[in-house]
Amino acid sequence: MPDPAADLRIIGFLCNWCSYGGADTAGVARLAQPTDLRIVRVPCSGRIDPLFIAKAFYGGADGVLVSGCHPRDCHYSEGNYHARRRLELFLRLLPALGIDPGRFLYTWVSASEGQRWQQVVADFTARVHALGPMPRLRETDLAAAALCHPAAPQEGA
Amino acid sequence: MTVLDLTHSCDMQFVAEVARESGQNLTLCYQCGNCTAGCPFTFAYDLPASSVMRALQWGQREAVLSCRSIWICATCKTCSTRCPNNIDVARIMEVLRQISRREGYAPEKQIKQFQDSFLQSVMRHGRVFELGTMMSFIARSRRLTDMDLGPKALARGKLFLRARDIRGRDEVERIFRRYRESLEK
Amino acid sequence: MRLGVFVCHCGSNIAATVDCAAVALAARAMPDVAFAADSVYTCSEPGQEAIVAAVAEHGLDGVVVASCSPRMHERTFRRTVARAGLNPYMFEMANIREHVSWVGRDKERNTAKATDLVRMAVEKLRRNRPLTPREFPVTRRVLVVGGGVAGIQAALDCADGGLEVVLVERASSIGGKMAQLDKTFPTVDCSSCVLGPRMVDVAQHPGITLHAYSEVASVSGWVGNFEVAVRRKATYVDWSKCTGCGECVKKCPARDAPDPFNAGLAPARAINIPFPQAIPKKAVINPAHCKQLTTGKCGVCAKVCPSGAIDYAMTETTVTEKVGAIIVATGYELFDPKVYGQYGGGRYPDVITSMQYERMLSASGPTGGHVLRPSDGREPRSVVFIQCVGSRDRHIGRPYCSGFCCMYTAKQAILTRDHVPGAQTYVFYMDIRSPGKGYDEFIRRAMEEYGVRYVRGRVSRIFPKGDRLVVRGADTLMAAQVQVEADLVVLAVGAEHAPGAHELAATLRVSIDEHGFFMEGHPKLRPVETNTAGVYLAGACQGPKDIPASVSQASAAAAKVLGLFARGTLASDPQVALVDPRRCVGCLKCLKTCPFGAIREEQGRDGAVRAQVVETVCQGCGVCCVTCPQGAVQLQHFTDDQILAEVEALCRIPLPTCG
Amino acid sequence: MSPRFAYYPGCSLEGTAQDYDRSGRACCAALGIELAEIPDWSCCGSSPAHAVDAVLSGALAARNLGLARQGGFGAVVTPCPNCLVNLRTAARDLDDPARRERINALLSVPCEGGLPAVSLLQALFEQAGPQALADAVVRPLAGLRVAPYYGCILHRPPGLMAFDDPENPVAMDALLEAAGAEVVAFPFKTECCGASYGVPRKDLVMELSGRLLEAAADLGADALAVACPLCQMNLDLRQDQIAAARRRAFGIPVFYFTQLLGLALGLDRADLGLDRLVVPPGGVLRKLGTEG
Ligand SMILES: Cc1cc2nc3c(=O)[nH]c(=O)nc-3n(C[C@H](O)[C@H](O)[C@H](O)COP(=O)(O)OP(=O)(O)OC[C@H]3O[C@@H](n4cnc5c(N)ncnc54)[C@H](O)[C@@H]3O)c2cc1C
Ligand SMILES: Cc1cc2nc3c(=O)[nH]c(=O)nc-3n(C[C@H](O)[C@H](O)[C@H](O)COP(=O)(O)OP(=O)(O)OC[C@H]3O[C@@H](n4cnc5c(N)ncnc54)[C@H](O)[C@@H]3O)c2cc1C
Ligand code: SF4
Ligand code: SF4
Ligand code: SF4
Ligand code: SF4
Ligand code: SF4
Ligand code: SF4
Ligand code: SF4
Ligand code: SF4
Repeated sequence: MPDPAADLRIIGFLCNWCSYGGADTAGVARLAQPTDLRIVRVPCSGRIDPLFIAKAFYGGADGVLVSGCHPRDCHYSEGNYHARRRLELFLRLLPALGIDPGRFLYTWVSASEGQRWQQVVADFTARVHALGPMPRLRETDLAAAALCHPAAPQEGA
Repeated sequence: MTVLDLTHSCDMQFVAEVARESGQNLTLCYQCGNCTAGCPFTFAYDLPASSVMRALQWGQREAVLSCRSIWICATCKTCSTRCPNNIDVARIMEVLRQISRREGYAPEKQIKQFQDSFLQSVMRHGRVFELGTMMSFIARSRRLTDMDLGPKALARGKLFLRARDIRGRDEVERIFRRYRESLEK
Repeated sequence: MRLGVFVCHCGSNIAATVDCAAVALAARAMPDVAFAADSVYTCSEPGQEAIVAAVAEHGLDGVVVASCSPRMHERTFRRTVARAGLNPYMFEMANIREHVSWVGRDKERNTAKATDLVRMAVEKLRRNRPLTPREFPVTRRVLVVGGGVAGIQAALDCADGGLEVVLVERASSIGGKMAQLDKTFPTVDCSSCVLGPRMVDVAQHPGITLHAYSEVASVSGWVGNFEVAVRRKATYVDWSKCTGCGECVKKCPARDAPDPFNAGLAPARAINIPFPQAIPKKAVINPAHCKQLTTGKCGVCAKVCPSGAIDYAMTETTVTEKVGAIIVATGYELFDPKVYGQYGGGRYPDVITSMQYERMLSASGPTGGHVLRPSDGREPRSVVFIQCVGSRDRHIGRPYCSGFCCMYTAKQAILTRDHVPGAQTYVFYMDIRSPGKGYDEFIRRAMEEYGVRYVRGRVSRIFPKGDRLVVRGADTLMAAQVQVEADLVVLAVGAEHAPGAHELAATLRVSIDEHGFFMEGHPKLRPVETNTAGVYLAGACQGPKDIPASVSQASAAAAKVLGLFARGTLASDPQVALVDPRRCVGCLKCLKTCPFGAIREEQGRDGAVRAQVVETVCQGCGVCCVTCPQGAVQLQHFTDDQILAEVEALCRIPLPTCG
Repeated sequence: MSPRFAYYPGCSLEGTAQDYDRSGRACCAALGIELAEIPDWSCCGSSPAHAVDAVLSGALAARNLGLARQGGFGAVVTPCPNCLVNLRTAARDLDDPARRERINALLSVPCEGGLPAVSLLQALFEQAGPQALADAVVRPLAGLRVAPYYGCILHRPPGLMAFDDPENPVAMDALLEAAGAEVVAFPFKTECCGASYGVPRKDLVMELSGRLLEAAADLGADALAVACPLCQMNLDLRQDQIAAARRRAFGIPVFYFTQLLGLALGLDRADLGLDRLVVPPGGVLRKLGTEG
């Protein structure tokens, strides 16, 4: 009997229109996936504050996956462009926060791409397992994480 | 015709073996018949290519391994080029031929004898010695063939009477030797 | 707060791989949970009644249902909790079917995951607040994009229902593919006799504004109030003057323009009216082929036009239309068989497409309804049809079935026998798909009464032999390689997405599937809706469809629009952003990032500038929330607190409150 | 700057197809394509090897790729389609670490990776091309009706060969046209001739090559142009056998396409090996105004 504790903590932030739908499509097609991932539904990838991700890591998440609509397909026209800009900046900051960038993935999956979703989950889960559980972060790292808030001076600078 | 007992005659291990060795997904075949339609050798086959595919899907090991078609197939790749499901049918035919040979089937004796003669020549000389291959084939098959061609070819300088070994002859022979050893392992 | 949790079995859909009772048991230990139970079919009537009863009995303030995707039943259960007397937003769903039971194989792990998802939902619900939608007025006009049979039907149904309709058609006439057809299955009645009068109705209906030779350039706004820019391409003919007399066409010396209406069977003039029944029946100049426009030397049409309609200086214009809903009916495109080199790939003149054959059969087509070989104009004695060309073929990236080609092939084979008595017809097929009413009988008639010879197998190649063509295929039922000598070969080409579908989808902010067809909201429950409120689908733009299915869907889409407009107002989604005036410092970063212009600058009584969200304009994307340095603007129902509560519910370590 | 290629003739080109070898080398030399024969090359295994085992076949071909790599070449040219398939397959396998390991286990000198291999036709088409050829033609093949026959595997499978159109190849057509010939729309350009079954199952070759000769004859072709030693042997050396089996006389000479190009380029007759053709080409040569 496998140990349920063997699942790592992977948190997914998915936009409601594309990727959440893609995950549903994968479900409807019964495309088997590892069980580690738990999904937080948000209206748009543009709603995702990098701080959510930093806090998730601080809270002990072993991996964080963000998935939104393909670049030109955003339900809200341009929310995913905002997301991309913020998250790319965030990705560059990860090492400074003491977080292996391999634990974070930002990708696009549309509502019809059930198979792609299955692949993304399988690949990312394997990647996180290869890295093992997340070492505990210090409060100072989190303070540094606050710097990656889009309203902080870095953005646009 | 007897009733084909699908419950007991379906050898799924065989299906898995062919799938693994060929790297092809056999369930993709939906029996459109394109391979049969395009194959230049269908006229000489006992099982058309699409029937080989179907029998294979049903794990009909004996029927597939003992058929002549898998030996006659010339790997012309017409089937693979046109299969709407991107199945490399020619590769499957090749794998079946290899398994069939391994397991001692040879419904097309002369084709096998010719292949053996050819490879023996390569092993001995490093390159094919055409006349030697022919002589060896005649010896194996006890069939005199193409006696009309010899003089024509000779007259035009297309045939050498003596083999010329390459320097790396031993290296080539060792390839064969190591291959045989790997089979024994 | 007192919360109730209901864990659904969905029959065995969930219960087979999730221990639902264990999830409910675990939920009972979660904070504020006053009641938790498992339930066999939560969305069924007894399932919903159990929720209503539990709310009353246990005095619940909110409900979590752990079941299928919220995309499936969130609305259903919001109505349920409303019936129980709660605010519909005091409800959360945990998706333990699509995201757990259907994708995980290990029951123990699935159960742990389902429990986590319930914990997340509970933590979020603890922070939910009642929300109330606002009413806003709608523009009771509808835009129909595409004037094929589906668009025509949708436009007429909407207009007959009392709505104003704007119909935008890319070509110079409405009618779509159906206008090109000779006769239609399964009745074999004349296509233009059926469609023609409907097209005239469109032209004459006072409620319909037709923009032909036009395209949708951009769309802004939202359900109830869209603003659409329609680009009217330059026709070089003033349509208000053109009477469609056709004098110009007769005299035009440029005779090598492409003629899409005749599927390339014959060339057209540079100035053209596509067919006699065109609506509108107006001339259009093809600027790439007109001698006047390319070389400046001609001007014949301007000289002969009795109405002085020709205008070589015309440029495109844009008109703006305000509408409350949009129906997409842009249809499909036919597969180009040139990629099949083995079928001649365009090299053999007597290998034609089904649409070319349709034009050949049509009395108004270039051959006047005579079946003649393009190569030598001879009547064929033997016609071979090949099905599934460009369909059900992964090799060329078209794995899907085009749905209508089996049927139209049977139709064309039958018509061949009518047009060329004594001609022999063959059909190579893999499967025959004829599930409609009277459809299979139709196929049988082709075989039994008309003697069409069906061969079960794909064709591998076609090659010329003398002036005939040899079609080499297989009859898999005989396990034989077969060949047929043909005078004419007709390729039953499949359907692919309409050109420009990707761009239109991006403009309308709706999704398309992997093959470029528009995505419906739900394949069973919302087949004519999209996931964008106020945008509907009709006809083959959603996937290959024959005429009966296209028309049904068009009427369904029209009914949806009529339903949407039934009351003069719509309720706005209350999941919108809200500015906390106490925290806002008036930097207006949010105003700059909002993609919908939903944020206004407001001067408060204290004179300070602050941001304010216009509730009916805000689409609830949440982009502004991440931008605000003060955390002053929050998306209701998706606040920072709520999202972080979900994250925290998953974490081993409590989250600090920094940032 | 002439590109320098490793040249892998393959066994037939030392035997029955010496005329292909000589005419091919001569054309390349005339068009500025430099070929250097791989020293001490060995047989690629041809079709019998892959009938037996993929790794054995891979190793036999890989030995030659290894030698070419040692010689510092960037690509291999081979006139024989069968060799080409084996070399290309081996090159692909050598780029896959797992398969490379299995192949190297059979080799005395391991081969660390693949090397691109192209057919002589592809080299002539891409390195020289129809225009350069047309410019160099001194004696156009005017009035000669040629049926171009590519054989089954020269362009197949398309994923592996990645050259020209697998259903309607045109490279040879273009070169022959550039040489001034009238190219017949030959419908069986890629149909199989019966391959190596001439010896063990002659009936197969009689049927398949028979169909080809009949089609060429029905189209009024003066000659066939081929790019494969096996095709040439089946159609030329066995033409009498086929004529007997099908009770129809053909008398159609079967040239290597390089022989025809060589004629147009005015190359030395001794280099073209026309005297090695079994079906006498005299009539055709007379038609060209150059006695045979
Ligand atoms: C050879 C053949 C024979 C057939 N025979 C039959 C038959 O006998 N019976 C039957 O039931 N079905 C038949 N069909 C199927 C039939 O054609 C379709 O069911 C029908 O045309 C679908 O209608 P539609 O309005 O959805 O699409 P279409 O007919 O494709 O109409 C779409 C319209 O939208 C326009 N458009 C596209 N994009 C845009 C844009 N971006 N902006 C503005 N306008 C745009 C197009 O110009 C076109 O006018 C046949 C199909 C073929 C190919
Ligand atoms: C075994 C099976 C499996 C299926 N699986 C699927 C599937 O997986 N997916 C899918 O899409 N489709 C499936 N279907 C098809 C599906 O059942 C039908 O598409 C669907 O039920 C049609 O819905 P309906 O409302 O038109 O008719 P029905 O479901 O038949 O409903 C008609 C209703 O009207 C009532 N009624 C009848 N006469 C009268 C009367 N005179 N007065 C008052 N009431 C009356 C009946 O009692 C009934 O409740 C399946 C069908 C079968 C048989
Ligand atoms: S062509 Fe492909 S799909 Fe068709 S029968 Fe052959 S193997 Fe099956
Ligand atoms: S590869 Fe074999 S089976 Fe396929 S078409 Fe050629 S001869 Fe037939
Ligand atoms: S609520 Fe969803 S999961 Fe439960 S029975 Fe209904 S459809 Fe199934
Ligand atoms: S443009 Fe003039 S000539 Fe042409 S159809 Fe219109 S009215 Fe007639
Ligand atoms: S001006 Fe152009 S459209 Fe008019 S008649 Fe001349 S070529 Fe035709
Ligand atoms: S409808 Fe018939 S012809 Fe068309 S793709 Fe489907 S099966 Fe093939
Ligand atoms: S970004 Fe925040 S602080 Fe700035 S105006 Fe908008 S709500 Fe106010
Ligand atoms: S959530 Fe914010 S950014 Fe999005 S539409 Fe509303 S106000 Fe604009």
